[in-house]
Amino acid sequence: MTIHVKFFASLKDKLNLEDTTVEQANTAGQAWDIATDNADRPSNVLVAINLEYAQFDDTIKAGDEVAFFPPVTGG
Amino acid sequence: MTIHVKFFASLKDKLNLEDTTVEQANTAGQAWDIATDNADRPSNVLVAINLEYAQFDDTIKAGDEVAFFPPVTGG
Amino acid sequence: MTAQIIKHIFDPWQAIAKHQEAANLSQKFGATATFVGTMRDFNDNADVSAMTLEHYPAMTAHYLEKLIEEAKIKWPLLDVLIIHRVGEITSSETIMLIACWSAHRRASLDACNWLIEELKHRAPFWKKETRPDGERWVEKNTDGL
Amino acid sequence: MTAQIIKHIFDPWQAIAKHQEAANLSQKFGATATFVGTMRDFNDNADVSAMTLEHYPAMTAHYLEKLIEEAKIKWPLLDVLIIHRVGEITSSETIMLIACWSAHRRASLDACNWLIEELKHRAPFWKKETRPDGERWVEKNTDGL
Repeated sequence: MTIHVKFFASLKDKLNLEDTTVEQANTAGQAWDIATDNADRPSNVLVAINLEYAQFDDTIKAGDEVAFFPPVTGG
Repeated sequence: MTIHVKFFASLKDKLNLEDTTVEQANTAGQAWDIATDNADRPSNVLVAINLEYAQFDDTIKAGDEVAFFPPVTGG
Repeated sequence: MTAQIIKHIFDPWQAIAKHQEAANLSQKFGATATFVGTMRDFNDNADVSAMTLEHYPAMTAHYLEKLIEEAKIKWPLLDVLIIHRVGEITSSETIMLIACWSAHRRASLDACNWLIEELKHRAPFWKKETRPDGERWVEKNTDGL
Repeated sequence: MTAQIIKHIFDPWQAIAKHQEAANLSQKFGATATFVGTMRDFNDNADVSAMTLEHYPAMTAHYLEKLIEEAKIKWPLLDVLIIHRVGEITSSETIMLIACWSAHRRASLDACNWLIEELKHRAPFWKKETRPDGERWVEKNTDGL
């Protein structure tokens, strides 16, 4: 299985990660751990699965897109 | 003493009165009675004395401008 | 801070843009909230082709200024523009606009919202509608729903 | 109902006027409420000369559409326009606009107010400010006060 993983904004800069893929992740949290090589997860990190806000322990399946980003600041 | 009395909108049409003056009125209500020749006062009539909302029993003095009008409908 | 009562047709978006430019607010304001009221061709289930807006000139001007002053006390506003038509108005013409400028969004949004309700309830304007069966004074404002 | 994410500078009042004309809403709408957010040259007590707005293209487009759909369920809206900039923005440029059209005032006012707060809290955009001491990501949105 392949999961697409994206990072945005300050998180992208801090982790020096933007687009990557992981294999064998069952939850968004596992995708974070694998993609970031077990980096600490800041408490305010948000996660989206397939363009919808989700939780870190939500399950993911092959082909899903998981995104991690800091609080949004548009408008 | 001279009190200036004005009527607006549907009240002006109904009473066929627009600008007039009355003498010897001590309150806005008396100005109504004299100016309209004791016409019935619809329950929703508003009154302003010198451009400020007022009550019918508020006192008036020489030179005051008293206006009577229906509920406002601008905006 | 400006309140205008006008008899001629006007474009609300041009009026806002022009006022904003003239007011030289650049780089100070971060938020603009506006409300524009437009003449519809029906009201209260009847066709309305035109209307006439009557006002009490001295009191109307006084009340628009008073509302702006009260809004400035309640919120940190950088500028306010109110323009209200009087006289003959035909379908799809702009009746009035309120625009509020502030540094942050809540002041402009809350003030604009407050100003339209206060204007509706306190500013002396009266609408007379032209309907197929003749002219009719609007008896009271709706609750906006 | 339109949501646009754009990279170029735009005039919010012209955009609203143009959209309104193209939407052919004439004689149906009686109320238009708008909110425009503009880049200020200071934030959080520091000089900010420019900023970069990053977004998550697919999710941002999805969320703007979703917010409009939710607003349409909550209020009887005739039309909604949202335009939001991304990329480089300099001082006094428009960042975003929301415009809501309805028959009566409360729907447009309440929807506009709701949409700006929801957009601020849910739409994936991130601001990076250029300050005298370098670039800095804005950590969280203010409460608008």
